[in-house]
Amino acid sequence: MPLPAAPFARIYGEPLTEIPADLYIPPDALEILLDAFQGPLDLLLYLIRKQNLDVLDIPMAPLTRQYLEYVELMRAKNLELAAEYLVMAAMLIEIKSRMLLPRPAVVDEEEDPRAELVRRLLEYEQMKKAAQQLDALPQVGRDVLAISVLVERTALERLPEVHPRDLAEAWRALLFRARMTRHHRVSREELSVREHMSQILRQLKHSRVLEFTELFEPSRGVAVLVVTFLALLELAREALVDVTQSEGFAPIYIRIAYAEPD
Amino acid sequence: MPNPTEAKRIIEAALLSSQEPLSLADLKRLFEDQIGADTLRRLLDELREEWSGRAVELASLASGWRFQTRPEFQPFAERLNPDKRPRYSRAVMETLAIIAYRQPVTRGDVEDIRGVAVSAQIVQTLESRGWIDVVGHRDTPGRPALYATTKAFLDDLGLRSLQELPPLEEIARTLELEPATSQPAANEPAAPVASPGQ
Amino acid sequence: MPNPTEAKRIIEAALLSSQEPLSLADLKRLFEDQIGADTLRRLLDELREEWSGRAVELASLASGWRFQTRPEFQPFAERLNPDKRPRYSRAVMETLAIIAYRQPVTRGDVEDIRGVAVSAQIVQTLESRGWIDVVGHRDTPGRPALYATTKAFLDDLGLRSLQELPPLEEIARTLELEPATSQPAANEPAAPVASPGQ
Repeated sequence: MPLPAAPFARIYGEPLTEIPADLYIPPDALEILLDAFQGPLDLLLYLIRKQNLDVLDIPMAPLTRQYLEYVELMRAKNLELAAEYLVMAAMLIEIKSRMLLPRPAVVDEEEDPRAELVRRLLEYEQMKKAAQQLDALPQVGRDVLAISVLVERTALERLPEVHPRDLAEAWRALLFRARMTRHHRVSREELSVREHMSQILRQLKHSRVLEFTELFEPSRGVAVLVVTFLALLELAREALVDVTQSEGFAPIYIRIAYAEPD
Repeated sequence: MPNPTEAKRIIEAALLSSQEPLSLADLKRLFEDQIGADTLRRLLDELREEWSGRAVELASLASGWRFQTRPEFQPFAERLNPDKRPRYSRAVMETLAIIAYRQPVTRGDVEDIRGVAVSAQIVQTLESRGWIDVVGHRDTPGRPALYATTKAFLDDLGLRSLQELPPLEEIARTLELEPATSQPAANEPAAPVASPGQ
Repeated sequence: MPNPTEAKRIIEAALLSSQEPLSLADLKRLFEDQIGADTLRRLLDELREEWSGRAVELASLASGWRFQTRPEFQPFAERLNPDKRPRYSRAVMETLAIIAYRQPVTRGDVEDIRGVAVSAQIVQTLESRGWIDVVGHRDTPGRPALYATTKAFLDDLGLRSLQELPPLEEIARTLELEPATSQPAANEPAAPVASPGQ
């Protein structure tokens, strides 16, 4: 099965397709060539692919010869030969010699001396192609750029943000510490009353004395009227306001119990 | 040479992906000087117009053009990076909670509930924020100021009225403190009002 | 709570101003959990649609969403920044591929597959890029570190999960060797041998 010729290596980013068909390598190119191979498996794959050989059907004798010629070329050029190349040479020679030995007629296929080499070649070739495919994916920083627009920050003093639930949390912490649930149960209705207590006090702050009816805004509905009335009673109970009436059916006046002297 | 729409898309991408403002000279280089300064300026104006309704704007600065978020986006940016957000101390938050739920109250009331002294600074923090103010004085020795929460407090917390504060009954229930209240509370008057510190 | 259009503008600004992808959880925090995941996803889809004709796109990645330029914009980016973006060497890319497809693996595993020593520098290049990290140690002598790819690796390559990696080429499903018996005969039936890569 002929395999499509793929660029087997890149030199300085350029695909190296000009590898000579035979074993003659121009001396100047040899060093580059050695750099171009990732190792002995890569070199073996090149030799196999160059001759359109099926990895699964490696003729060991010529391949070993070719490989050793390469190694010899490298040695002659005094290139620093990585130990892996020599180990691979030894492995090839071993496989070749074992294949030349007479063997029993029935052979366990596991014992084919080439099997391990083929497994490694195929796995390496698969990963080599995967690496090329990964390299072809658009990469952030190389092929695409992440967007990062400046966040404009004002020079204003940053004030803490408070969420209503933070208040509830604070209250919860108080409860835990003081166990004051009995005295500080606050219902929604009561809260409304207390809100109106504050409002009445604010009104009195401005006018000191208010006529009873001035406190009420019938347009806001009966519920508000009732709550306002309850607020007034509570203010009186807590002695925060004085409620006075000179005689029956006379106007009722609300006065603040104590006013800060101006 | 790209048509005006394409050119605008390229300028947009260049400005969005650049950390620094881009000058007209930079933008010209983008098109290998095939587009003149006048055309570029017109395209930039159009681009700024296109971005006008958004939380990011195209700003023209001394050193060139750049995209930046509008000031209104800042609170959202801070939610994404909350570590930088200042927080109020527990003392401030508890004081605020007591004033919010129990108003009007004096500083003495707050101290009674918290069980510790409340510094003038805490009250002042809340006053200067505009969240509490003095609504009167209690007619007791010393005439202490009565504090209540303001409308600004409601606005800033996104509430329409105090009634929208988290209900406290539920808090008591989640703490399973309810049974402890039932017995002594039974003797109290029906009116669910109890003044603190009395 | 913002209306959908406002929400979309805020999401857009958040994504545009964040260099790292934002997760759904990040976006929820942006709205203080007032907008549900389904609504957010719909808004993100609309946003992606709005950006579809531009040189910048909204990408869905392993750790969330991020705006990035389309690859087609890169020639223009290079005109602005002419310095060549470095490519990783074959050694680095092969090491990365082995870690990506075979993870978790030790440096020794990578060396076995590549047939050469893998320098500490190669591993460090990938680690400092944030693309691989140590996820454990194999319980063998020396307790070698086990490497795996990170989310940043997927993000930076535009992937949502490892399943989106380019599929491995099946070089050969069955391994058939010429019988290795006495003669290099071609007529004998081929004996199947264990599949490669298993």
